[in-house]
Amino acid sequence: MSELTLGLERAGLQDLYRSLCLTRAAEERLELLQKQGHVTGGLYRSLGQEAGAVGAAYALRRRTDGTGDMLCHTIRAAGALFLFGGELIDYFRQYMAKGTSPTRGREANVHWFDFQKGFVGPVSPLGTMIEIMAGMTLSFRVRGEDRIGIVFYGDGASSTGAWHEGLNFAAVQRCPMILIVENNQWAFSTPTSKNTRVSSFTEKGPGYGIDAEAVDGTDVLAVFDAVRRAALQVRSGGGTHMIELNYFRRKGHAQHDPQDYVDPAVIRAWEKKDPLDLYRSKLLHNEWASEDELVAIEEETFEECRVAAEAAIAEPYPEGTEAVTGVYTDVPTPHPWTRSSSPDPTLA
Amino acid sequence: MSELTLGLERAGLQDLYRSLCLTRAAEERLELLQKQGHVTGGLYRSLGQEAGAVGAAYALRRRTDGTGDMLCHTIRAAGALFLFGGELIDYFRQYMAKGTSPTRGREANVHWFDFQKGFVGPVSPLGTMIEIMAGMTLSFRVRGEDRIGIVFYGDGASSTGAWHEGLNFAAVQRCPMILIVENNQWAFSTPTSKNTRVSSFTEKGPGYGIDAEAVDGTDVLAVFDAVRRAALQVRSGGGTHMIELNYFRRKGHAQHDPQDYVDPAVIRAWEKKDPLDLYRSKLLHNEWASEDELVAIEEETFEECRVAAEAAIAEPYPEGTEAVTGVYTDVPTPHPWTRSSSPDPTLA
Amino acid sequence: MDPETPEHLLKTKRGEPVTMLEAISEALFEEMIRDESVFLMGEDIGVYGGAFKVTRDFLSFFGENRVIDTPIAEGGFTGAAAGAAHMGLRPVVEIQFMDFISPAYDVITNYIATSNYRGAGPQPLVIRGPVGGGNRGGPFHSQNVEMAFFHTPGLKIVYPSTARDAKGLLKASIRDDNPVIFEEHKGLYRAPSLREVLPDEDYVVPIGEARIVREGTDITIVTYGAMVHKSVEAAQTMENEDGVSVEIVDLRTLLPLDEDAIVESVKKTNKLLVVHEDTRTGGIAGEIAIRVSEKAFEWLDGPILRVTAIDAPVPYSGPLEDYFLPQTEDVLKAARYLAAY
Amino acid sequence: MDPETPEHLLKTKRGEPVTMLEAISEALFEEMIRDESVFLMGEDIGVYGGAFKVTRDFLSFFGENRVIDTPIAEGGFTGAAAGAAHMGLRPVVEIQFMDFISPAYDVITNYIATSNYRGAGPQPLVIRGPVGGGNRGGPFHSQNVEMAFFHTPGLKIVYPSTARDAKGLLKASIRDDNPVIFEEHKGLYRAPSLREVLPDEDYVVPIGEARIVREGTDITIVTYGAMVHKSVEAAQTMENEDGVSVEIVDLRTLLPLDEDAIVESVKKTNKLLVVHEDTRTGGIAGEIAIRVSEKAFEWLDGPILRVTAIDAPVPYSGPLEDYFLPQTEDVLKAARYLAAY
Ligand SMILES: Cc1ncc(C[n+]2csc(CCOP(=O)(O)OP(=O)(O)O)c2C)c(N)n1
Ligand SMILES: Cc1ncc(C[n+]2csc(CCOP(=O)(O)OP(=O)(O)O)c2C)c(N)n1
Ligand SMILES: [Mg+2]
Ligand SMILES: [Mg+2]
Repeated sequence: MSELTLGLERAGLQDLYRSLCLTRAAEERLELLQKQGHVTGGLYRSLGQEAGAVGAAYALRRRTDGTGDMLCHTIRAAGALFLFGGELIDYFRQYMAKGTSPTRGREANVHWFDFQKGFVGPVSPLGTMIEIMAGMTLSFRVRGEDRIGIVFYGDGASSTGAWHEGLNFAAVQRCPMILIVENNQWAFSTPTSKNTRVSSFTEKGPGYGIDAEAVDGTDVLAVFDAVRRAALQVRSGGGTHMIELNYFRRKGHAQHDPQDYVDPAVIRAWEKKDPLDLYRSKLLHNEWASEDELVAIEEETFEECRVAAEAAIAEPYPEGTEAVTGVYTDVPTPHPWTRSSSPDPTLA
Repeated sequence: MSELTLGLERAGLQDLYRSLCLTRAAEERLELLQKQGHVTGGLYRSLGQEAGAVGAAYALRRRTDGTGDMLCHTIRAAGALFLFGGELIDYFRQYMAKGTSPTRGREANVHWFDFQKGFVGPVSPLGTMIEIMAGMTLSFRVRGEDRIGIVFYGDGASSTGAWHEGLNFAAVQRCPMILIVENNQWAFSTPTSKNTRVSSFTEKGPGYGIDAEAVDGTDVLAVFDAVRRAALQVRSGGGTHMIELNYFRRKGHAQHDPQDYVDPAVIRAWEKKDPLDLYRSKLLHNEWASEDELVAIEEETFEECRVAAEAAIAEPYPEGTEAVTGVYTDVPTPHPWTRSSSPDPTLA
Repeated sequence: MDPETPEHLLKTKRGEPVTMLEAISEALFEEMIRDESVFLMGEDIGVYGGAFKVTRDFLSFFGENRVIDTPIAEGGFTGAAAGAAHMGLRPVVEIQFMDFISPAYDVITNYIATSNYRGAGPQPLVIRGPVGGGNRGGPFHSQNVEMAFFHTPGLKIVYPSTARDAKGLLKASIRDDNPVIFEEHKGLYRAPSLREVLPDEDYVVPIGEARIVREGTDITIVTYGAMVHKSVEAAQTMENEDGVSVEIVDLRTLLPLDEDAIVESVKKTNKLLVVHEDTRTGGIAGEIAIRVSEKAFEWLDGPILRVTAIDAPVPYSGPLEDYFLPQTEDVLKAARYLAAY
Repeated sequence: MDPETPEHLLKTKRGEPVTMLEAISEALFEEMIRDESVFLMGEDIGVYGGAFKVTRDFLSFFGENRVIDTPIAEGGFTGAAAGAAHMGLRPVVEIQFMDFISPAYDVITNYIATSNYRGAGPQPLVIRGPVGGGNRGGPFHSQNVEMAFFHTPGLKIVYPSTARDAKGLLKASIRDDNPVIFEEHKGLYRAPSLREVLPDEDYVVPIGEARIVREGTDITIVTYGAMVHKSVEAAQTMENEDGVSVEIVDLRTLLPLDEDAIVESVKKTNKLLVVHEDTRTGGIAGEIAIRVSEKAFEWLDGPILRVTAIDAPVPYSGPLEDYFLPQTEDVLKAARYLAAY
């Protein structure tokens, strides 16, 4: 096969479309599951932002033996998970808090991990994961491994001290790390202008002495290209890098947020910049895929999600007593004596 | 009298020299006191940096009735304290941990406060005071007062999350605040290059959407002028501002640090940029002061320090039992029952 | 023309019952009316009215200078609150979920708590927000934060269990010249059983005074927050089924601790069970135990016991969280053990 | 050619006595030799060798990749340590003064402590640094930090009182797969009375095991860190002047607490005094008290008492700090009261 654009062949170009479709299908499936009462806790959409995670993840070295690049996603970057080998069913298990989920029901939604496959789930406190990824990539640098790390965060997270301390540490230590700023123009109900006075996050790059560029986050090929170029530079010792993705959060912060603080006209305008639609047209227009191929991808990803979700539904929740395991690697956590059959606390 | 330069008359120009001399004399007196065993805890010098604090403080509205500008100094900005009405004797009392000191012996060195006079002592954790000053100046903005605040911090403090969170908050909220970066090229034994990759802190301004400029921190008039202009802008609603002072820490981090990690040649080179010497020559050269006037100032400030220090020496340390007062404004802290005459803990 | 008071903030005026959440909103609203220096800061508290809608419609009523949407910087805006408090304002800071108070740990413990002692003057500010488990929030939306601050002299910590107390204690906190951490259990926010008609007057509930929820003679349960209600359930069962009389002390304020109320109750019942939702090791039960040991050892007719969450992060999945949290039957079992001792 | 081991790190090899500080340096050095994945991060630990010179000459020996001078960002570099630990390194982080651990409170309690539980795997890292008062360091250079972390499941906390324990416990901490907070009392660092000849072999002192400093029959003192030595002084006086036999338990590890050792001692002496340098309310004495109450109530012949610092920030001036800190005569008075009870 031959390269069509950006080093990608037909299969690769269609892979990207598959990933976009899978992301959207998985989230739409989740909404259905939530209506049916299968989802524990909040539900978050990446509608309109799918191309960011997909394009970026696709540009990295994805391996499953713990020797590839590392990626830390966010709630709006679920697509990256699947590209890094995260199983669809695990995605649903996580949202359903099943005992079979990667975190055995201890943690929510996309907060899961597979260091062999190379992905790192975030914790909730914003900013932290930049510190973590700085350390992961520091280890690559000091050991002379040619691996890199990429960490996603929203625009709002940039206000945190952790964001600053982590990014500055990485910059000074020349950690092979790329920070992706998912600038979707909102942090919950707060517009970006109330989190920062800059109009583009690229203005923050020079303050850390690192390169920064902005990309249209609805254009999966543009994202892929930008991250690919940055990865090349970072991998060859170029130090830390920042890429801002520009797009819009087309749903509320979470399912429970009607987003009535956003002008509906603006949302409608952004619907025209739907990353799936845009890329679909491009694939057809350039004849990188046929209508049939695309329909097949759409149907397959829909079906994969349906099947995975059904399977996850059938699985058990964890046993309550599981709650005590694994706090330490060695020290056991006691069960409450009031749950034991013994009436005596001293025997617990 | 008539203006000679930068809106300053002869008296003002000599005032600046007096402040420089006072700063240096006070610190040299401290060194003497320490050798004599009168100083509790560490001793810090601002040698070579005196013009930063003096020039900046002189450009502000200094009042003693709680309606003026606010200033938060650092250990290397003691000169600002005196200009803001801080008493020389209190400075010595603080270092000697006397019961008569402004903090009644609870806190060290320049960590003291007078909100009426408009100065705020720092706490040790670096970065914090930007958050505090952001809030102080926020209160000016929301109440429509035309006061401003100025906060000093070293180059190393810029790595802290508090620095970022405080500065970003101020920038977004358009707090009338000026951040002075005391870039003395070292943070303890760590060169600036290990705290940040930028060569000038002014590169950080745009990342916060604020104006930033750099000034020769050994030139008291240049500092005065820069802060005066910035203050004008900030006071009239221009938002937050950053000024970097460039100079060199010519002594160790504290008295106990022999600074053997610094090339002696570099220190010697900076001795030629002594802010007192430079300004003294300028005063004479421009005939803003006569040699006799300057000698008088030098002798007076030396003598003031001697007298204040002597007085402070004679004063008592606090009573140990004082340690329990003032933790809360209302709830009393109990004395240890083991110090009471009662043998019974239940009676304590 | 002044804007009109939003309807939903007039329930007490109209003699209608309010939830704990509404009681908190009323307290904030009335204090902001009473005292111009009171203002609010926090994430999404403006247009959105806060993640739990505690400050719904406050922005349009009070304007942008008194209801400030902040960047996501708990340390930064809590520190800014401290600075504003120095300048005569009385800030009330909302932490969206109290779990996210941790980035402000430094400024709270080192700056704010020590301010008066260091001679920098009082810090009249309140840091409030939702705490507690049972909502399937997982490790970062379910924490109780009292023990992060209980060991810091200079702070006060308040944790109400009823709508009435929440309103009265929040008012007291706002008027207090010391920094107050104010914990609101999100499981109680809208609990229908907690709806009550509040006095239509400006009342405060004093900080530092525990409340005897029910009197009893056989055993004392010291507790607070959501566990008050589980303890009452257990006590009722004990009364009905065992004929045992349980006294329940609701601490309401954790710091300073109302040692007198605890000791007095223990001297009456001679048995003490501490119940807290927070995890076990290093929980407040320890401090209560040693205070009672110091002051009422001779009165104890049995071990001081505790019912608490297990020593783990708060797990997400229902069965795990239910096992993690102390339940009514745990209280019952421990209280029965102690009563029979 | 490999650089030579610096002279001052060979004292034990040469059979010379070492201070606690030297013992700590030796532990770090030997662990870095033993295991390539061990590396150091912190402020001024490189050329300067650390504020207290614990890592003097390490940089020239191990190079820049294993001795990393960090920006002033305790949260950032502690978080980075966590990330490096995920990737198979074993970071030892120095906090210049442990008071400055507070900016890392968020990442330690929320990320590091919960990592294994959340399924992100173990976090083999050590966070170490100087703590404690008596040095006229004032409120921000004198704190004990154990109670900031004692309530966080997933962490271990170690606090040695002798050179031998410091070396053995630090080695154990570095080899532990769980995150360890390691507190070094700066008043003990160079105390001549603590100099001792250490075994010239690779020994570890296991985490979680208390040490009986002296056996006794009449009263138990549970303590740790600098207070071990004040307690021993008081015990000696009691023995000489009162004929009272005091058993002293040095906890060494605070989390997990060696409950068995405490309970066993109390069952023997029937009296318990807890002595800690940290402030009173919310100090570790509470947890110890309730554990003993739970497990050995029937054995207690007197109230559990405590001798601690007062509830205040650490004041700067000599007389204030001396009054603030628990002193030998305080231990003596409390122990005598208890012995006579
Ligand atoms: C330290 C911290 N404070 C508050 C929160 C609550 N919170 C969760 S997501 C969010 C908004 C995040 O906005 P942004 O970073 O722009 O990400 P987006 O949701 O837009 O993708 C907030 C405030 C948090 N997770 N962490
Ligand atoms: C959060 C925090 N970490 C560490 C320290 C210890 N410390 C005190 S001063 C200092 C160096 C400060 O350097 P810089 O900000 O450049 O100020 P300078 O001393 O050069 O004026 C350090 C690391 C501290 N005070 N606060
Ligand atoms: Mg966003
Ligand atoms: Mg500096």
